[in-house]
Amino acid sequence: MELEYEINLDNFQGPLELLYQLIKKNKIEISEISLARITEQYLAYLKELQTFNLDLASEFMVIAAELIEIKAGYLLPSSSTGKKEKDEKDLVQRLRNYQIYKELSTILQEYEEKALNQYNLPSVYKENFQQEEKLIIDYNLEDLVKAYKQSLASRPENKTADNMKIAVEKIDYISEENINVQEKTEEIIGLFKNKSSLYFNNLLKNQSNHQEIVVTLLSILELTRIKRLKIAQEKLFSTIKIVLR
Amino acid sequence: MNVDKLALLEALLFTASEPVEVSELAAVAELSLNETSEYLEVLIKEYEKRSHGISLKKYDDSYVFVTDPEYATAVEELHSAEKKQSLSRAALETLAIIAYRQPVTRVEIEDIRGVKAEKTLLTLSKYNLIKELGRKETIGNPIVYGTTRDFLERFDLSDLSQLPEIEFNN
Amino acid sequence: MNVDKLALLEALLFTASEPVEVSELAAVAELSLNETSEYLEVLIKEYEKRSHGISLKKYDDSYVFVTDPEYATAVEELHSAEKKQSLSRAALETLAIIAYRQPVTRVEIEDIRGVKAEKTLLTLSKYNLIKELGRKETIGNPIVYGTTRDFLERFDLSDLSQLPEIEFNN
Repeated sequence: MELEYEINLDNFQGPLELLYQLIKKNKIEISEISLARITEQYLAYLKELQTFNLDLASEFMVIAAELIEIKAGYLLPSSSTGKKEKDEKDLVQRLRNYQIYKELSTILQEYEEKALNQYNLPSVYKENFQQEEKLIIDYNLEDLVKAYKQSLASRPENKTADNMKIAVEKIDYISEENINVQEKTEEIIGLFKNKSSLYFNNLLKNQSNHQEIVVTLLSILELTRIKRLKIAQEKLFSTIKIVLR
Repeated sequence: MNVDKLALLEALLFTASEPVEVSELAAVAELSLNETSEYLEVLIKEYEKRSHGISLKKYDDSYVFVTDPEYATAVEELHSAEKKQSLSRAALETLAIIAYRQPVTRVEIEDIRGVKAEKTLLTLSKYNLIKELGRKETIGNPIVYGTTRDFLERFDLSDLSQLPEIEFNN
Repeated sequence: MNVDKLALLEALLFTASEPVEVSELAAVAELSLNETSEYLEVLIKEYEKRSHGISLKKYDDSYVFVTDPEYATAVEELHSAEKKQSLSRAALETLAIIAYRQPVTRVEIEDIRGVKAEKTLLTLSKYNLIKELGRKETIGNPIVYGTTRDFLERFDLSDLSQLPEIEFNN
């Protein structure tokens, strides 16, 4: 075993590269014979590597196994020649491929080195101009309607058809109606025309916006205060009932 | 006259975004101040030709390449390339709500979408798709929003009555 | 040949620090793509003269002015700039495989180099030297990679056909 060169293991990106470097340093062609000859050197490096990094070493093991198999094939000349040749061929082919890209990357590196000496002009101009953001609307009305429907559908407490109708009806109004407590009070009383009790949540659900909800609440409180209404809850968390007195 | 020195000075000036002093150029090009000035005069003459769109300018003892003024608009056009933006789904939904329910307050929009609307409203305002219509006479006097003429234009609507009616097929 | 258009294109390119697509130039210069390319060829020729220290380079369909490599040291000296860093060997090898075999999957690259390629691919993507071209229609639908315009620029290749040819001496 002749190790003329100290090879720093950190420099090896992978088993193929190690093998490639060994072949190069031994100044032999990539061929089946050289592979058998190089096996011991490869294993020697591998042994050193293992003490450093087991994880990394495992990547090298596969190739090591292949090399040993090839070498064994030579030691046992009578063993199945067909398989031996195939193993060799595969590994030699991989090495040749690797060698090609290795050489290409060297050429690319020369190209890069030259190109890195080309300096671009400074990028001062771009900064001096304002980047104008222009809006591209490639939506049509259908998309708008769809978006509206989606937004309504996503409203968690608003999934019933009734509530959607409210939303639709409201499209036409232009100026906001101002609902005051007095009007709301009368409206609520009106709701009791045909029944003696109402469910609080239904009442609120039928209000179209925050303002109405607030006014409705205030009206109920007012009606309760003046003892026109009674608020009742049969048990904890059950539906709140509003009863006309 | 050494063409390589001329080329070198040109390369140096090309990479400089601000005027470079002749002394600096001379030092790097390994020329005397006088020689450098002479070379630079040759460069100035060369770039004065009408086939060039840039000029070498001398300010005091400094030199800088600039584009010729007549191409300013074109240069601006090249660099102020519009950044194309399209509306996000959130923005489109918000716009739809405003279109159909205007005048509408931020809180009402947030109620429907279940998320904060502030940033989306800013975006839509920036693109001039919505505007403030005024303030609602209710607690807090919230701003009410509506759509703009730009909105009508972009969706090709002659007026808001042209907004398609909505059928909910549940 | 209109000298004003030639001058305009020169002015435009002079203000660009990165390759500009011929279509952008054509739009701003109000020329057809073919006309623009012809004018740009004239510019390239003009700047090939030895008296010029800069060159107009073509990378795919984009053009950019760069200083000639022989003046790099002087340029660096003027701007007290550090020499630009070249890529690591692992990055170069991976890049070579991608350049010649694109579209190529990570597994194919790993197969050739015999090592994991994930980190290198991330680095190359970060420098915008490679991009995802799509997905291969095979088991697992792996991403396939290819090189970018920045790759061409970095290695001063006008297009992929300029890649050095390889001799397979089997």
